[in-house]
Amino acid sequence: MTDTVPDTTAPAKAPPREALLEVDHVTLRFGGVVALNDVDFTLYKGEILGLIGPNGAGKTTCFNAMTGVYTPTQGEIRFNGQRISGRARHKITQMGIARTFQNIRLFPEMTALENVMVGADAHHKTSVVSALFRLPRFWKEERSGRDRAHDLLRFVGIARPGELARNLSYGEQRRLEIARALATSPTLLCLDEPAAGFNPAEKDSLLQLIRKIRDTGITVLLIEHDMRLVMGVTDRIVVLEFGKKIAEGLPAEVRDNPAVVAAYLGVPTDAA
Amino acid sequence: MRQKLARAFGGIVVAALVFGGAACQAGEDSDSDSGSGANAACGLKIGFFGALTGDAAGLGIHMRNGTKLAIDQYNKDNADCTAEIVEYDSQGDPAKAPALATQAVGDQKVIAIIGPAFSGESEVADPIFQSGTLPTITPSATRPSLSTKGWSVFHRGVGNDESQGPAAGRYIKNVLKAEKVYVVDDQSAYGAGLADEVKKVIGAPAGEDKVAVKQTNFSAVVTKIKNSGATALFFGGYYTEAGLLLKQLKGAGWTGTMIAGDGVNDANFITVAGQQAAEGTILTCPCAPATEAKGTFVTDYKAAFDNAEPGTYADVSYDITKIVLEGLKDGKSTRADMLAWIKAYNKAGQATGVTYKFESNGELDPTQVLVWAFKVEAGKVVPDVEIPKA
Amino acid sequence: MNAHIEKVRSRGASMRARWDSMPRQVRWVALLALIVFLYLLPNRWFYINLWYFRTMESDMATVLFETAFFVLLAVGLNVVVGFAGLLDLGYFGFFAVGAYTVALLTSPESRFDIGWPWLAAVPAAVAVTMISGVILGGPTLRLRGDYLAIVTLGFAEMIRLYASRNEGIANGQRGIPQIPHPVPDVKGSDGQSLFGVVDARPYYWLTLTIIIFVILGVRNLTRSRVGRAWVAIREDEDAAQIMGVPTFKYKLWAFAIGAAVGGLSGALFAGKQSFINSDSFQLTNSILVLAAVILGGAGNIYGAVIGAFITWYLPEWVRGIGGALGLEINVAEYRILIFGAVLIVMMIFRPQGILPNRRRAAEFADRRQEAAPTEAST
Amino acid sequence: MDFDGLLRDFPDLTTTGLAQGAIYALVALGYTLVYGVLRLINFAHSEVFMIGTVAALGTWQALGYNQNSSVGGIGLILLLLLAGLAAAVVASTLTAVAVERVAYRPLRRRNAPPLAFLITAIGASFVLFEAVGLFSDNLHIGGERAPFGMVTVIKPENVISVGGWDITNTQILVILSAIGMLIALDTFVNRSRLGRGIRAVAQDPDTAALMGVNKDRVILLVFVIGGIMAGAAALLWNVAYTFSRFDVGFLIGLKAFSAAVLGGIGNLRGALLGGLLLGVVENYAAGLFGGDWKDFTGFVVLIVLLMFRPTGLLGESLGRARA
Repeated sequence: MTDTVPDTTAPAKAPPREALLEVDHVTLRFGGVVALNDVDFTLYKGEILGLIGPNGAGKTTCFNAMTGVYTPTQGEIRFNGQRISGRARHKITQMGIARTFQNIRLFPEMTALENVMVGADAHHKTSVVSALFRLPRFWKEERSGRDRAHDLLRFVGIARPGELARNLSYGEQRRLEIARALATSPTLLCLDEPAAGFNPAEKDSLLQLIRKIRDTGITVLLIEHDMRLVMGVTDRIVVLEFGKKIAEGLPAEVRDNPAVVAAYLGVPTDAA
Repeated sequence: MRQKLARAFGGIVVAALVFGGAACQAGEDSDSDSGSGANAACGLKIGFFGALTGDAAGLGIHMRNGTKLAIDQYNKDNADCTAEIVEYDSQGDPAKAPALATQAVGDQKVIAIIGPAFSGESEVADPIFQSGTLPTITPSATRPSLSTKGWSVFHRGVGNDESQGPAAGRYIKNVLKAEKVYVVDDQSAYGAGLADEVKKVIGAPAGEDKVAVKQTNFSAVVTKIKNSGATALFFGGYYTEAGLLLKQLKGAGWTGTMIAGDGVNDANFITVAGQQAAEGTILTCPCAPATEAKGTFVTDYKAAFDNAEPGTYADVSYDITKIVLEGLKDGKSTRADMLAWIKAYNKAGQATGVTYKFESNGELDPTQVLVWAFKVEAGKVVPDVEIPKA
Repeated sequence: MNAHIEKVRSRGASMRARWDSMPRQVRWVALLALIVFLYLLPNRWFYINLWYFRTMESDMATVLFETAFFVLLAVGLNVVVGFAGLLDLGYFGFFAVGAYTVALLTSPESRFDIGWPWLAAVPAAVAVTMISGVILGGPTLRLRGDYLAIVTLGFAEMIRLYASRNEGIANGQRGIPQIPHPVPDVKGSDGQSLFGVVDARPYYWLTLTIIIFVILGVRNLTRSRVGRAWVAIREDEDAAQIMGVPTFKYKLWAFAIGAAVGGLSGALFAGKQSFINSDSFQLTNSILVLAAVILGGAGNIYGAVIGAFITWYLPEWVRGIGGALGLEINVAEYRILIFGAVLIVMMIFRPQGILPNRRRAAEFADRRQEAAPTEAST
Repeated sequence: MDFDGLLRDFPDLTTTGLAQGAIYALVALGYTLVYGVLRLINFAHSEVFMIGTVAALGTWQALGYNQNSSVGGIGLILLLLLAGLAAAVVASTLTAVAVERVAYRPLRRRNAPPLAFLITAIGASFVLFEAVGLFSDNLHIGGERAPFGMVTVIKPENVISVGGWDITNTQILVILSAIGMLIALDTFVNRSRLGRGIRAVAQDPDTAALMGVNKDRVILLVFVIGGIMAGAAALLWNVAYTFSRFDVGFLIGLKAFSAAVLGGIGNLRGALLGGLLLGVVENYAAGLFGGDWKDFTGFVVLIVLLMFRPTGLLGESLGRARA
């Protein structure tokens, strides 16, 4: 449903690829604090983009602006050529942007399956009346939503769909968030530090999962601290520092960029 | 440790309930065949229907006490053939009334009801009493329309709003000769009813306002009364709000006279207002002064209830309970007989001095309704003057 | 202490597991037996055998009817508080709106004096309460939880304060008499109208039937997209919205549905009572319904039913306990004190309520599939 | 509508409204403090206030002063005020602490959901006011469920009279005391070490615990302060209105809670502002529309204000505003 015509107004300097999300010279101020300063980059369909930077660089702020939580003070963010800011957040989700949270925000008293079904409901049309009287549409959507939720749980590797979310292990909760986000049928999946608190083995399987997601045709935006993970999975990387973009390019380029080395790699990596 | 105790306690309670329940069953069975005496009807129950808990309990408890006193005295004199009080605590809430009224109707031993105390609950409960032909005498529900609904079981032991209100108005106009009168009511059916009747008599008041039952801060209305220059205030409502309003008025320097109805004619009024503030307040009551009729009621009441002053309608409850008790003494053991007894009754009550003679619609015979004005003097309510009929 | 609670909890859990694992037929039979029991309950020949469970000093059938409309209220409020997590402290306001709508439309003594039959006024009452829910909810549902609490409380108080005015259309404490009983044409065996003054049983049966339908409806909703949206909002409103839930719309629905059920309950009350005045809509009642829902277990329909049953029936039952135990003291006077203490003790021992809300979406389909992925994932 | 009356009575309505509002504010502080720290509407706080009024009244009666006594001499007045204050503060504080211990702490230990606290609070409230209602005659403060009259400690007298504007000594006492107590409390919370602990727990209980703040002690402290403020409010109430009853807390509690929300719940200065504002607005409404619209208008103002300022007049400052 978000199959809009490819954006023809994409910046000229862009490679001949289809832009999915454009962050167009965005500045964001909170009172006197400048959280984002003229940040400008583009996300292309089918890629995995890493957004990195030291603590407080504005990664999550940028991320929140991209998912519609904050409205930019200047500049704008376009998704498939449509402005994001000013739309209700659930509309943005229906446009095809899904996200996970840095600090897990599942619905703890719902089962794993129900958590995912909430995501799947984003595109359902069952009204209160048809739910009340169990009209055919209810059954159809309920069944398809349930099947889809089971598929997604299997996809991310959660074996207990009937378990309450709060009883799942930490790793399962992180993966459940991804499944829930995928259930909204996004074209863009934004992952906010999905590997936080993971051990190396878990990180590896997460890496596999992110690739698998990309292989289904979903564009992925990844915010991550763990450089190994970022370098291993992303196609391109954008680096922020103090709310400004200081570098953009292929992982190898970014790694060798002296500004990045100074700003980011010089800083001891986060304990997380 | 604690949970053990709790569990043990729970166990005891449950066991007590089980055995208590069983015992009660047994008790009920043996009770039922203890039969009637020679002349008097024995072992029957008189229901008291009114608020004993909740917001309105302050009024209800005194009426219950009046009824209880009458029954206790009867039982002392007739130890071999007693009557019993059953309390139906409606909390003054019409919503609670049907279950209790239906229960009373279903209990054949209940021969008459003293109550329902308020007009609202009467609207709901009286049709139920009517269907069980269970006679009622209310000591305090004064809404005039209650007697127009064709309930043969309905009797009212006091004059309704239409007797007391105009009398209070006449007192203000003819005795006090107050020029500027402020009228305040508490928006209750009783208070507003009285205030409306008063306004009809005195004409346009200097000002009027409304307060709410349970209101405690009357600063706004105090300001208005004070600045209106009124020399008299009629308050339609009950004693607590009256006492508070008067005290705050006097505190603000108002020097006029308050006139209020029998809902304020309660010892608690002086408690709330304090002697100094209450001094000179005029209280009307569709009853005769104690010195003329009350006999030993006040002293008996105080002796029975921890030296408490009998509150509003305690005397009425006492007297109308006596009507029923006399019927029992006379052997009226069925509701129909009791109803006929009440309808034919014609005697003066000991506590109120009112002659209880009911018209066919259940109203007190209007010629019997006397309205007296009382005055607060040195912390006591003393008779002032009988207010002549129009 | 805590170990004990864990034990209680696990006992509850194992009982539930046992119930869940029973064959479907057994569960249906048990449920059916319960429903039959409930329909039989107000008959004197039946409840007289329940010795100490029945009410001693108030009419059992009437108390059951009152309990039933209170249960209906709790089921409605449970949608708002239990499922959608919206703290509504003024739910009784909707009850009042429903009751007054019926009274105004039906009573010949109301200011409108249009004299509709009760049955026609019920849908109108439900519609009016639903609309009032939307009018109240529209501007205020964007407020955060605790602010919503005071707004709803204020709403209920405003309704009551307005109803207390003698000049208002609600007639104040003088009230509105002569509200017709439901369906006067349906006659009982004695030729009198089935819905009469004294016998509360028909009203109870009617209310019980309505409760069953409302529970079925609410259950359908909660086991659908709508219910998932409500619970998601309750658990984390921001996350729910980001997952595509139109939160405001569903909160408004919850509010409107809750209001409609409250109005329905009020309409039943007015039809039985045939007289209503401002005394019946005290703020305490709103708080009692809320207590019922939380006591039973917010978010669990059957919890709300049990909580409401306890909240209404227990004080009525306590009335008669003094006599039943042969005690001299008048227990009835202490019943509110006792009820308050019971609330504290219950919440300390079962903070989640008597029947904690369980997300029971683990229905058969899930259980079937639960085994499958383990094979698949290896 | 009575505009002329409102204009005529405007000065008096203002001062009496402020005096009433000052008492709302002191009670509101209890709601706001507990809310700021625990995110909990302490429904039993109205009863904490009520117990304070009853305790002061009982003390005065024990000293031999009842509603019919007249009090003269500054020394006696001070004695009665101090004795009443001590009794009210001690009783209110003990009640507040008891409520915390019996109704809240066990639930906190069990990580009960917030709604459970609401219910125990309601339960505690029922128990407290029913107990006073039922046993007041045994306590020799008045009949069962009866209203309690009491001694007029300070006879109201006009001390300032400008034109038609009379201000009485009791009004000045009530308003100044309330403002004084608020300033003291504000200073305490913002300046002292214990106050920092309160703010720390209000902002982030978990971090505060990590930083060595004893959460249980802070919570206890908050209930103690709330109790002291309610006790002080109870004394002022007794002085200004010379009346109590077992259910007197209910309405004041409702108003005080509204005032706390109006000012921004969790915000101490907001409680004062909200209280005073509610007091005068109600009085103006009573003057303009009549007494039957007094409470109604109070709620209308509250609801309308919340629509435009969803976190109250001054916002929430004790704790951070939640997202």
